[in-house]
Amino acid sequence: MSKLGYFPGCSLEHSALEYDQSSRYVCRKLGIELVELPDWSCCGAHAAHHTQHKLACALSARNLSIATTLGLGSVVAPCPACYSGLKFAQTALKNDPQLKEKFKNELKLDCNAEGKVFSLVELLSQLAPETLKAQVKVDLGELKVVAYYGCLLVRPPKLVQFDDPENPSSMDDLLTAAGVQMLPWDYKVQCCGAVLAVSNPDIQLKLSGDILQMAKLAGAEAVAVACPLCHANLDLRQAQINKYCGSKFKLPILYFTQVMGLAFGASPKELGIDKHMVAAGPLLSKAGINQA
Amino acid sequence: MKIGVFICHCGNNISAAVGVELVARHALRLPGVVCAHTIHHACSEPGQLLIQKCIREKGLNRVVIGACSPRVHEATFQRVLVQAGLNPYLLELANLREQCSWVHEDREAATRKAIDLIDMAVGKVARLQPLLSSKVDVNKRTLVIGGGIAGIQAALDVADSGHEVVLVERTPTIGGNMARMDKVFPTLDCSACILTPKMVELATHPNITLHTYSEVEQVSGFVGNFKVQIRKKARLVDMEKCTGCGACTLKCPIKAPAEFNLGLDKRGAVYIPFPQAVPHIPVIDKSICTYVLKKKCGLCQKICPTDAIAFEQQDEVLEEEFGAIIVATGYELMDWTVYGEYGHGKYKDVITSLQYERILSASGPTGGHIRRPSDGKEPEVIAIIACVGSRDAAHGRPYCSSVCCMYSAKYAMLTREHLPNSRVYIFYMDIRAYSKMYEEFVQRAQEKYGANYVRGRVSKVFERNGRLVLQGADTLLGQPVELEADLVVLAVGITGTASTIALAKKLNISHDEYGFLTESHPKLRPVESSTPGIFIAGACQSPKDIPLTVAQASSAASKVLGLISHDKLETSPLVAEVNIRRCVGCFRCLDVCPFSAIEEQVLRDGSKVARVNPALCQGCGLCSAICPPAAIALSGFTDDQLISQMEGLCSQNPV
Amino acid sequence: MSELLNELKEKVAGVLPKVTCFIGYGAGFDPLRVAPVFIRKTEDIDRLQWNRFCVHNLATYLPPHKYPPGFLFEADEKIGILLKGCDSRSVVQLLQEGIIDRRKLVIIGLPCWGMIDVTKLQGRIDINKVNRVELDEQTIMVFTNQAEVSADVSELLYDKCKACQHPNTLIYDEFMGEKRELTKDIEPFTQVSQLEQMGLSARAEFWDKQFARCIRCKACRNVCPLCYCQNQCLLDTRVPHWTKERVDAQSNRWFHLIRAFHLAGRCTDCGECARVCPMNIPINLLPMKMNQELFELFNWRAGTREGEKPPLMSFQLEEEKIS
Amino acid sequence: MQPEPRIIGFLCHWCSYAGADMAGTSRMKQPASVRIVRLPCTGRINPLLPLKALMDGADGVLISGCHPGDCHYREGNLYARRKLELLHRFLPFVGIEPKRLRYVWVSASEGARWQTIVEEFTQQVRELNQTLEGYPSEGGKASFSNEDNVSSSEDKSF
Repeated sequence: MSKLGYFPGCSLEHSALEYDQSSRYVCRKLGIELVELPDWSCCGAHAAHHTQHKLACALSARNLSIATTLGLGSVVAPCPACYSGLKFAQTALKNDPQLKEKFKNELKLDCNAEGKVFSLVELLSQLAPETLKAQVKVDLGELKVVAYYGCLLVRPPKLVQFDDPENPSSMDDLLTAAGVQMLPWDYKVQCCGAVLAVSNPDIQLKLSGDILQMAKLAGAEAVAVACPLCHANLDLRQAQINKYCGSKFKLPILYFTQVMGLAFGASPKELGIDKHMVAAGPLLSKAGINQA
Repeated sequence: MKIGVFICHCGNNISAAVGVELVARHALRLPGVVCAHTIHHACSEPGQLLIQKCIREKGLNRVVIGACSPRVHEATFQRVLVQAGLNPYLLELANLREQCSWVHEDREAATRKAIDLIDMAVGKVARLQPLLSSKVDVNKRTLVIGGGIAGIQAALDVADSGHEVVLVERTPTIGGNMARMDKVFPTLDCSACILTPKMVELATHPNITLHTYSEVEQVSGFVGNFKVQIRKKARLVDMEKCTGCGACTLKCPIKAPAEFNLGLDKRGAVYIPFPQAVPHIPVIDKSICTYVLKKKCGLCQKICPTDAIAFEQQDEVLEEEFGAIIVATGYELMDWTVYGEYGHGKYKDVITSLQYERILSASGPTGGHIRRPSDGKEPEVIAIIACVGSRDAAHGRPYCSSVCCMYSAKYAMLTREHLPNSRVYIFYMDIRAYSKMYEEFVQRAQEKYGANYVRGRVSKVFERNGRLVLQGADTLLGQPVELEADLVVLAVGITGTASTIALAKKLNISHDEYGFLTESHPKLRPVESSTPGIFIAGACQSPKDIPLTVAQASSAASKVLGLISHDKLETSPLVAEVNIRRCVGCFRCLDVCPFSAIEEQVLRDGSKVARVNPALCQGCGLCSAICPPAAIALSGFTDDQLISQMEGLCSQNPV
Repeated sequence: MSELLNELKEKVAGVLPKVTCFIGYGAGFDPLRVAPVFIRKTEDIDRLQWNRFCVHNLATYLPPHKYPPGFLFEADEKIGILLKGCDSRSVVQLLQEGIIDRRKLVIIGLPCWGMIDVTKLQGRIDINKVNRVELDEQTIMVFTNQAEVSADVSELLYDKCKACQHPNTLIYDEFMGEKRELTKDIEPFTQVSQLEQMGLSARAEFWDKQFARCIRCKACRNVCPLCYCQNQCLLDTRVPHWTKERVDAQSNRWFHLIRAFHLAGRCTDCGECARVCPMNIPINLLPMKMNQELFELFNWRAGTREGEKPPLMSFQLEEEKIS
Repeated sequence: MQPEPRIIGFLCHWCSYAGADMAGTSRMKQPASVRIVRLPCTGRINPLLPLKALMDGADGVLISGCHPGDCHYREGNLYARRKLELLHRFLPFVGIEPKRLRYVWVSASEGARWQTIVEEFTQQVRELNQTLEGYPSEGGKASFSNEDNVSSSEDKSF
């Protein structure tokens, strides 16, 4: 597990650069060597998924096959959509030897079906809490955070087979180990509206607004997320949400890796916290974190 | 050996595709065959008479009939043989219709096959032996397992006909789940009012012996002659001395969740499950009583006016014999806490349907006032979610629980009667109100009682500002809906019980993956189990409501009466038989027999051989397939008969 | 070897008061052969032998069904027996089948390094005129009046010994010597695999030729410790009429197939049937093939685990390896 | 033209025999190849029965019982499955083509399934007959009519 393939996906190269930065930081600290898959291609996102089963499989199979060629057993994808795509392809190939054979012969894709596809949350959950605790340098005990899992991290349960699909706790456990006060709440897996932000923004704004509202009610000062799209909907569009819902949220949305990074002693800048739309500055000051 | 072969035209059903005359001519050449005829309709009266005439005139001692499937007319033709004075088991049928003329178009090929089938039948019939049924005595006593409404009804029906019944109930009282209910659909009569008289009638019936707080430990024997061990668990209360005054239950300082009220309130370590319990005698919970555990307290003993507390009491095992057994072990609700979307059980005000029955009940923990468990307040908005653990393959419950639609409507009515200002919402998938007065009942709930029916599943229940929020979809409006409620009642699906499965193993009857007992035939033998003499009634067979349960219980009782009306039972002779001279006593047969029909028998020289109990043997033949020296043979399907049947085919030349 | 023999004699002297008879190996008709001995008196203990020729599976004398009472033993006799690892599998299987009573049995176990198949010397020397043998761990010297030959012991081992899986007695009351560790994994079914390299029809032809030579002496059956049906054997009866006494390739094949199926899941691969066959037909391969399949299907190896239910007498609703 | 192969079917009374009857009542046409021996249960099948059929010259043996879990006798077919799987794997070792033996599960309602199975298996056996591959006796043969097999007429003298 110390060395595995890393599939950043498109978001982590651009809009969610800070997720990439913080993920690499946390993994480095924990002794996990991430080998970025050379020449990785698009996971197909939900465009491929909605178009054709085989196409969606083939796109992800290509990335898995790169890992296999490099002799990397397992692959981690921080973005839940990428993770879902890879896991879906791997499961399809495992269950359908004919498809596997077809890919091998026609597309020259040779995927090792034995290795595991991890989401970053799942990967870090394999570590003993003591390993995490050993890295903690900064006390974040004052920080009250809710963990927001979104849809694809723990679902569909038959595919993912990780954590409770209705009331997950893995991210909470990770951040608790990092010393953060995690609050219980009921919107852990509620829909954020996802890409409806583009086609039907009113639906997304309502759904994301509900999530922020519940987080506020729970007493959260920040929301930890593990998905670039969730982050965009909750952070980038928070001003629009306020306008649409008539609310006044100023709730910082942080990647869970950023929160862990802070606990491990990284500066907010190193973790790209300054890149967010909702400023985390006041919160960090309150928690006593030097923002230099 | 004088074999007669009869080939049926079956109108032209067979002769259209098979050259029946050719087949008959061929049959005449076979060894042992003394006559071969074709008949237009072998099963008709002239056909039957012709066969009988041949048997008598030609002195036939074996008969082959090439006609339809033995599944259709084997019994008919067996009767023909009996009428002609032949043993009915000296008959072999060749299936020339269903498995030949109806499925083949090429006349030559069909005829060739028909000839083969006759060859095989003649080969086999030559080896058949006359078989006689044996007779066994029938014990007239009946055991009923389970004291819910099904068991009570069945026991009363059998006992009323003048036969002795023993009823065994696992819990300290009879009454079952029905005793928990408040009012019951579709007439909304009070459950206790119709059930408790029956409970009392049962307890006082001269033909019925009641063992509560007892379990069936071991069952052996067979139809007409079951031997059953019943464990009477120690109640620690002397049933002879106790007057049921209940003083002990008031004094007991220990508290535990009350099973009868499904944990909504507490009971003592010594308790009477509910006020109308039968027998109305307390029981001491040995797992929590401090006197039992540490020899401290003993308050109940001190207070008892009749000195009935008996800490020294021990379990007692009774051995009884019965002719028939009725299993009526009922159901339980599935464990709904697997539903994370409804909070895994963490919200106090998300309750099950049975818990709501107790809340509605005048004898329940709230005295019949609807108060929610968390803070005891009257709820304003009550939401009922149907099909929780029913029709849900994702949670391994694909079947319908068959009563939730109806009791959901009932809850709407009762709730509105109790709390006229309340609002009731029912989230449903479909409404299944199929029985007499049921659809009208649901209509009444909607029209007269203003129940709000929302078609759609609830995807999430969570707490917000101290109220429960239900999110879901109204699939008729095509919109997501959100409802704030004070109390959520889950119509939790019905499942078979683990204790029924354990009992099924003891009884050697089959059950399905959900713990429901399997009937012998889903349409034609609905109350017979897979083992003769054991019958099933009520919700242990499948989810069902009270009217159906009672009907099934009476049906099981009538089946029992049919059985015990005979003094002797005739058993099928198509059973396994041991040739004790050839048996070497390896007892592999005993190991594989699914019906425990094989036992050890010690011969005079001290050697042990197998013996088949013909009353238990069902004639599957597993034993004869595994016996190395072929000492055990299944009558009608012996090795020699099958070899001969195959050789009948393999050794003959095709035409 | 001689130390083990001395220890054996001591152990038997200790066991003999507890049993009425001890079954072991004694001298045979020449130095290359041993024969089973039944020791009932202390003075006979010196007749015991233990060397590299003790191939016989003595377990075959145990099933009371196999011999009528009084023929070998009375019904209630307690018996002592010397068992090699492979032979002890037969005893475990017999115990599993409930045919023998463990309480009436005292087992002396030992490690075995493999037995010498004297027929493998055939051609190099006349094995029926041997008058002296010199044997150490590695080499064997065999002498007749005219000739002498020396050979490597490891080459002369029985095929079953070369594929030995259980060098130490599996169940015993007393164990002599130090247990032998197997140094490497050995494929137990090599003999079967060799035959399977042939094509289907070649194999049919192979067996046709083999079975054509069978003279139906039934020595294979009589020596088998698990063929205990005695005179009730299916191969001897006409009711039901599964077989004929006629001796031809087809009937012989049928005869051996019936035996193979009767041993399915029970045969403990002791190889005695093939050893005693006067026509040298490798009949042990038929049950061995069954064993191979049963091992693959159900991880079953007869006589290696006490108390386990044999695969053909049990089932699972969902079979792991049968679709 | 080759004569139609002769296949012996061993069917349990409760499911598969009823399924074959159902194919008949639904007039589902099939090759006239299978001769059915009715048994109470596939559990009754001693592996020697199908083996003898093959040795005596049947072109194929088709065995069918209730689906696992549906046995009328609860578990007969589950024992049978193990025995038949072993037989199937054993056949090639003595030079008998294992494709001449097939065991299936057909319920009383699966007339159409029975029809398909008969068609498929007959075709499979026809193809084997063309190559004369894997006959139990030397040299193979086209039909067992001229076979001097184990069962001779002496069995028939009653």
